[in-house]
Amino acid sequence: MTEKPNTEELGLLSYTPDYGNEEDRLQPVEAPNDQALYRVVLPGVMQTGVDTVIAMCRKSSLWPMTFGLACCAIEMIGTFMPNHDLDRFGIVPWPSPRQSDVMIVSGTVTKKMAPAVKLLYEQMPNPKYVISMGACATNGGPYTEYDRVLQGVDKIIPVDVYVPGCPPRPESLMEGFIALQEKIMEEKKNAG
Amino acid sequence: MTTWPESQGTSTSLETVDMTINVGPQHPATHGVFRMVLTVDGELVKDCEPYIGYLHRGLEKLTENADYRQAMGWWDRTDYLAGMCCEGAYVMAVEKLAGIEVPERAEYIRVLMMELSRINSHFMFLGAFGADVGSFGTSFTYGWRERERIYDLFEEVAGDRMFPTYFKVGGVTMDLPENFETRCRDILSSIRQGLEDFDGLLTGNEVFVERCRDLNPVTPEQAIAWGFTGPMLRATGLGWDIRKAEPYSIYERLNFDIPTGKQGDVFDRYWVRLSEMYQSARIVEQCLDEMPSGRVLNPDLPKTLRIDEGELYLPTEGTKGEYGVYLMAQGGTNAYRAKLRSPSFSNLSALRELVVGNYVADAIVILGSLDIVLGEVDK
Amino acid sequence: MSFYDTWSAVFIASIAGVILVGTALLGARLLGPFAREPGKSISYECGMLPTGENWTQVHVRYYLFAIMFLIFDVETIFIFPWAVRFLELPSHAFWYMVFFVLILSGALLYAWRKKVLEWR
Amino acid sequence: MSTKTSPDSGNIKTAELIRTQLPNIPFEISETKTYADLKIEPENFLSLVDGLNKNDALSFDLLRNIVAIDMGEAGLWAKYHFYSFVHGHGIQVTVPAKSTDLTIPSITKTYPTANWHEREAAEMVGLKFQGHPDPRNLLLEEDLDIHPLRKAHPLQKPEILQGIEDGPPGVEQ
Repeated sequence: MTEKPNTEELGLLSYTPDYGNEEDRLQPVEAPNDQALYRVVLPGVMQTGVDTVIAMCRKSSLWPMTFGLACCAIEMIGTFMPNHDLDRFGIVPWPSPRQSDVMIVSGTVTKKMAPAVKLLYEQMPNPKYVISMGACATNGGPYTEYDRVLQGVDKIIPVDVYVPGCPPRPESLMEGFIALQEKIMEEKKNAG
Repeated sequence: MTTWPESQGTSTSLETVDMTINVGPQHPATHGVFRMVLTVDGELVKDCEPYIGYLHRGLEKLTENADYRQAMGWWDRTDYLAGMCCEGAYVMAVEKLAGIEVPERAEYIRVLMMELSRINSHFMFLGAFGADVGSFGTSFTYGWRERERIYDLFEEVAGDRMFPTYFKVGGVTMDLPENFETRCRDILSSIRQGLEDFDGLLTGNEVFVERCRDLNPVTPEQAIAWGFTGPMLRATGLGWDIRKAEPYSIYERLNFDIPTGKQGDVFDRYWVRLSEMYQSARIVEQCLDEMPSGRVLNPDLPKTLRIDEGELYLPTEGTKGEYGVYLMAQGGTNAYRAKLRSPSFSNLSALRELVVGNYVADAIVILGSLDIVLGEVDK
Repeated sequence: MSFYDTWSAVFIASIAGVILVGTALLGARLLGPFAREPGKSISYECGMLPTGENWTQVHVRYYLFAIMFLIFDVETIFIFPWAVRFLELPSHAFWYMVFFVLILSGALLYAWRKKVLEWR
Repeated sequence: MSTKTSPDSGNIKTAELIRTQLPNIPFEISETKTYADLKIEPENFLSLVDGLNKNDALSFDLLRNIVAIDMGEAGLWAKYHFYSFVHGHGIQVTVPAKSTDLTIPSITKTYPTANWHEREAAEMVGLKFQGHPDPRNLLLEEDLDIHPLRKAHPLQKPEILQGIEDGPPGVEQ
């Protein structure tokens, strides 16, 4: 077929980061399950108390990393805005992964975007959660038949809550967040 | 490599290395998954390499493998800020290709809905552009106050907020609810109130005007060479609007005027979009006054829509520029080839010429003034 | 006034400082589960791998602005205690401060005339 | 149908005007639902484009759109849409690429906006635009060598995983 023009001899600077070839670009990433130090230091009986306190603090101040891919991003912004206020749950949109707890994948994850999603997921501090918002992030949605679209973000990063809809209404994204908060309260042991 | 000027008496030449900044796919200022690599010397942008394709979802390939009417679900998700403008463009293209008549009332309802979603999309531009220039939260909340009202109106009419798929080949799916006229009029008054608020918030703000005035002026010849259409082209002074130049649907019956800027700088682009919303509100009012009664859907629609040999390119005035739909039919129920001429694609292709030579902060403002939507750039 | 009265405030302040900083650092170390992941050490470049080296020579104009800021920041440090105790001070203390501020504004004028404040 | 079919369908007048203005360029005129269509060989395509752009009776100064189509056995075609602000008329130009080398001369010199359009057409269908300054992939990854919009390119099978075991009887899993 047509051979690829290599950019060097054309004198073009190519800033494409080299994530390796196609297969290891789409390798899944496992959720880290490191244990906090206090579980080692504190005796068993006191751990549950500390766990509940920390889980309650964590669930009531979830900072999502604004990661707008496509149409769901507009509904996500709509949820942050005063009509469907997310600030009352203590959820503050935060642009950088370094200070965020939740990654809302809102939109279609294409195979060109997958390595960036993985890198952003790894750069988030532990404990971290992922909300896959919309049909596209869950299993490719209406674009699932096109071969450059990744059929669901859970192929590359572990997902905690799936929010249905295309795009999901702001209320259903809020329900997704409430489900995530309940999940944090239940699994307070390994999130510790 | 810049040297400290001799006039300071220090003759040491301090070479500085250009730094490459990656304003990457996940960045608040890129309005989606757009990436540009800026080569920066200190604060000055020396080179900008735009990369797109992070949201390439295969609109054209999927349209070729689906029925004409099924494909509308993908087409209104291209410019996801103004769902109905894209629906209207695609549906009019299919009707013209198949030669299907649309009743008068449906034409008026369509134009009304398209103009409302144009206002909707421009409110998002005002919100995001205010955030790019500096007022992070306020402009977004102002914009969203009006957007939520327009979304409520869309929801009452067609059941969904962003992609109501309210248009159908041959007309409109449902008639308007009874109280639509009163609801629409008071939403228009709140839109006008919202526009005055934005006028006061942004145009009245001296810092905003200082930052945007005389930033990156574009002459009409340059704009045409780069393929600018829509507000980007009208900002340079060339008052070309497809609703006037090549009128489709019932636009030549409505009277509205085309605001144009003077020197095509960032402030003119913002001002053209702001005053365009007043014109759209005028169009919506005219549609409400002259709305004929009658049927909203062509009665004799074929069960399966088969279009024999034929092709067409229908340009329409989308919110960002010329939203053209190219369709080729070879018989059968699927389009043989469909292509979207997306305005943001052409507006964005000239980013390097626009950005090089400005400061980094101004590069973000220029990118914001292009008002790109990645769903339509990457198709 | 015995030794402790004068210095007790300083002791309390330093102990409180140590406690606060200690709990903050220890708490983060104890409560937060730190995860060693390959991506964590890479610097954040909007989802892309960083290109080019970041330890580059930065132009001297940044240094000049930093120094100008530092001068006026230090100046405010001297003005604060003076302003707090202003009422108890004798009236001529006012002119000392005015003289001090005049010297620094002279420095500002000099910098302005040497076109340091323009951003080239 | 909208009252004034706009753009006036198959405006043959523009095509005749071009025929009179550029007599020595061989092209066939045909009609589409909206614009007249000129079919021309890649060899004298560049001269047609120069004529369209430079001739002040035509002065097509806006290149709107480039569509690359895989016509099956008829090879790969590229369709260009031009528009003139001065005269307000538009035209469509069809250029069938030779099935041997699939190259079409690039027009980025006269129309800078063609740069991205041609890159996208090249990667989507496999056309090659001769003389293009930056022939890398635009929408796909740089190292990919596939052409999704070719008819032969397959679609991806949607995976139905959840609840696959309790699906309705008779639905083949």
